[in-house]
Amino acid sequence: MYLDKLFSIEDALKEIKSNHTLMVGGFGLVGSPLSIIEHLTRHDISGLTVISNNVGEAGEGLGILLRQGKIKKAIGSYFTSNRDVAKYYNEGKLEIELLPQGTLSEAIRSGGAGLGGFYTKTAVGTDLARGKETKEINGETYLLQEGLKADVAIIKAWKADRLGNLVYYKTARNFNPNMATAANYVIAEVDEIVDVGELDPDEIATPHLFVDAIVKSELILMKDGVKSIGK
Amino acid sequence: MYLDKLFSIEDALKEIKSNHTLMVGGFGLVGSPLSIIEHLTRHDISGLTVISNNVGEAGEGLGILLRQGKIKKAIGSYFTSNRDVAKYYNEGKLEIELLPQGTLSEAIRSGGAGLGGFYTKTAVGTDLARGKETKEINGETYLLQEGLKADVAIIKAWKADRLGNLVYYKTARNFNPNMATAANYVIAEVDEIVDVGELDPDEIATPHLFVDAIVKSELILMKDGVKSIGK
Amino acid sequence: MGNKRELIAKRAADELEPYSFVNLGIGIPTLVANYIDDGLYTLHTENGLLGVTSVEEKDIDPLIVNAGKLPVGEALGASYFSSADSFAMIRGGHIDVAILGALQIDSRGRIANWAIPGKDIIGVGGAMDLLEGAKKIIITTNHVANDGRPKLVDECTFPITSERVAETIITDLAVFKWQGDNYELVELMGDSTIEEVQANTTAFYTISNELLQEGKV
Amino acid sequence: MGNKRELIAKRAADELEPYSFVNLGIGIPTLVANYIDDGLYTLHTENGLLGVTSVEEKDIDPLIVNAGKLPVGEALGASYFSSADSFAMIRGGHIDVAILGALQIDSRGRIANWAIPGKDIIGVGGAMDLLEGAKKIIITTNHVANDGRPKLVDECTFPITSERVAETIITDLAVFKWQGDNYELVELMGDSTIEEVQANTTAFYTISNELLQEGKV
Repeated sequence: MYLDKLFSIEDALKEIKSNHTLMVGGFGLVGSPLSIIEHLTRHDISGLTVISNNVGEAGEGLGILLRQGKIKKAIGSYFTSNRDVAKYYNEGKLEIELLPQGTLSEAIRSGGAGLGGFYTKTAVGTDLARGKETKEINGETYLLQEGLKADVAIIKAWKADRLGNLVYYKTARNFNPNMATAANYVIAEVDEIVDVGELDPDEIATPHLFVDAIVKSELILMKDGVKSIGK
Repeated sequence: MYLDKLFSIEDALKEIKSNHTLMVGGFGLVGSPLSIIEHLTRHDISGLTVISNNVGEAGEGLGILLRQGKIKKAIGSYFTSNRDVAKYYNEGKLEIELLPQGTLSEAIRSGGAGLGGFYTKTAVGTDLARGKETKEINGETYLLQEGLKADVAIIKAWKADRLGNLVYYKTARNFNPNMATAANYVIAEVDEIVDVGELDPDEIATPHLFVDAIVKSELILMKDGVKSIGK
Repeated sequence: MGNKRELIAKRAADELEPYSFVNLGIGIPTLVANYIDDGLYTLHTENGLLGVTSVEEKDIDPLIVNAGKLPVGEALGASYFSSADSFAMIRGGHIDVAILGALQIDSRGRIANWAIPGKDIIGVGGAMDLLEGAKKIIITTNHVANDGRPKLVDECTFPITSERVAETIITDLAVFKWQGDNYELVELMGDSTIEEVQANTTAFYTISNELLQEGKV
Repeated sequence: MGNKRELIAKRAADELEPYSFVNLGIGIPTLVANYIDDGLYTLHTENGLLGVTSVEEKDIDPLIVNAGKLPVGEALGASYFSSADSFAMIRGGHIDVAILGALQIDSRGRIANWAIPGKDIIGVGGAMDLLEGAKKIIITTNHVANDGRPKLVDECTFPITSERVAETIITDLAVFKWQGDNYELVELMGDSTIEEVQANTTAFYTISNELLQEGKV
């Protein structure tokens, strides 16, 4: 009687189009939707703006999309570990918007919460405050950060029920619940799908109204690297 | 080896002083720290600014503190159901700051998150926008709401471990987790205290760093009203 | 009287798209729940529950209430969240429809439903957030106030709740839809007549071609 | 070299008040964990865990990592949360101490620890938020850079991380405390001498009366 949101990765990916703004969950590879990203590398899509803490690693995860020339702009907090990012940036092939990590995650939350933006003290007086409006509030200087939104978010969760309620696993949670709120279309890659009613209503981290499609993981992060778990 | 945060209500109340700003959790009586409020009625404290969705009901909960003349100002979203509020306000005995409910809870979250404030479209063009700064962001008008903070928050949770980690029960959650983040001293009234390690780390709604004192409920809301459960 | 309210609620239920997320206000909107299929719609209450159902007296849990502080039940697949998270859902555009009551509706599509000057109503609750954030607004109300005065007026004399236009108005006499610049009368309720609507409405509105062609004017 | 780093970490651990909430940065700060008692301090990592412990190789869970993306363990009473919630804790003043590394520290108490002009470091991570939000900042660093140049300089030539002053600086040579207007040299580390400190520091600082009285100058 309910809308079944379980899709194949390929079917869900039809929502991602060239020139889209894409939010991608994960802190490095931890909590990153590795299977969806892997499928994306096989698609002829370009001009993406990617909002993600990192751009994967060099030649790994989102790093592959970068090498394929699919990413036009990256908005995130830490690109140092993927050396390609600096290379592409220096060659003028990639635009970068660097935000403090807390400003990044708060901007995503803010976009999802229908706010125009917020005032933070973080980065005031630094190079990352360039071009940002500032304001005195109760004698202290804050800078304005506008909310971020995306066309599509691809996120990773641990378990979903078929309605799309999600729970996360340990530090694989990170940006995922925030991104789930801030995109027009949300695809959640999950390791396990359970019956509706199995997740405790007090423990659901992402209520199903935020989620448009659930897909099953094909790749997972193990102690010794990323492994395929078949379909 | 850890700091035991379990206090008697009377001991925890020593942190509340005249002229304090006090956050009080609950939506009506649901999820309200009824036992702490009851003890507060016996203390000689005045000039309180209370941040709470309602001011209890006439002669119930916070409504008693109002009748005792302890409340100088109320910041909340819905005072209609306690008729005393309008009476005290009309007689000039009570200041009122009325905020839309979403602006109220977001302002509390914002205060707890160290933000100066946020831009919301809610209330733009209405009487509740009076005196508020507005700003155009991406062609739309938003108004600025500053964050709210308190000296002390008194909240209600379902279970706590002795470190102060909290989980909430159903719609008794409401403002409580937000208020837990926004006060200098946080007292959580709980129905059940469990051993450290019993609460699943992925399901803790309020991590213990937010909580200063845990007290045990003496009054709880039953189907047929508020009942004493003894000590 | 009860019958009229039920009629309005039933008509409002017909407006809902399957699988939508719906917030019901206090009063007539609450009755809409009686006319929708639990599996097809998900009800949200802004105090922090997605997946509201009705509850039988014997199953009442005093800690599960809706925004009107009335006991409700928990649907299969329901979830609970904080007030800040709940209003993030609302303002963020994640609620498809809010069905609300109104004291006045004016020619510009604006609603007044939170305060009456001179009356001791000091409360706004979630009304402004819902009017701002829900993708679609349906107003359900008696066509005239208790004192017989029109509720659809040229300009609200009560404080407005939002500058945002309410897309659909359903009263015991008629259904109006906002057409970009003004309301259009698109339907007569029960056996009401255009004359009745005209006599009890001071707001500007147009009449749909369909109604004109049906010769109801 | 390792010994110097351990010495700095051990000294930083002595600065911590029992029961405090501590965030450890990458590098020397991470080593501080080896010198504190799990039960007395609670470690926070900004990617979303309160209650970090060390983990043995056999118990590694690849989905439990710290901000340096290194495997960590989960303490009794730990909790996980989203990035937005984690930085709300930080900015909201709920973290008592952040122990961080630095590229430069200047006479005004400002830290540079996120970027080197001309080098391909395009990342800031949580450094600015921690410097802004933590109640107290302890900087642990080698006294001079790898090329032998002073790290404590009159004015940062690298981009600063915050305008906020770092209260305590612990190097392999000395400990400095901010005194409202400037740093004061309060302690010599190991067998270092005032002369060594002077030769390797271009930042302005005063010397504590205690050290002066001890005749170390």
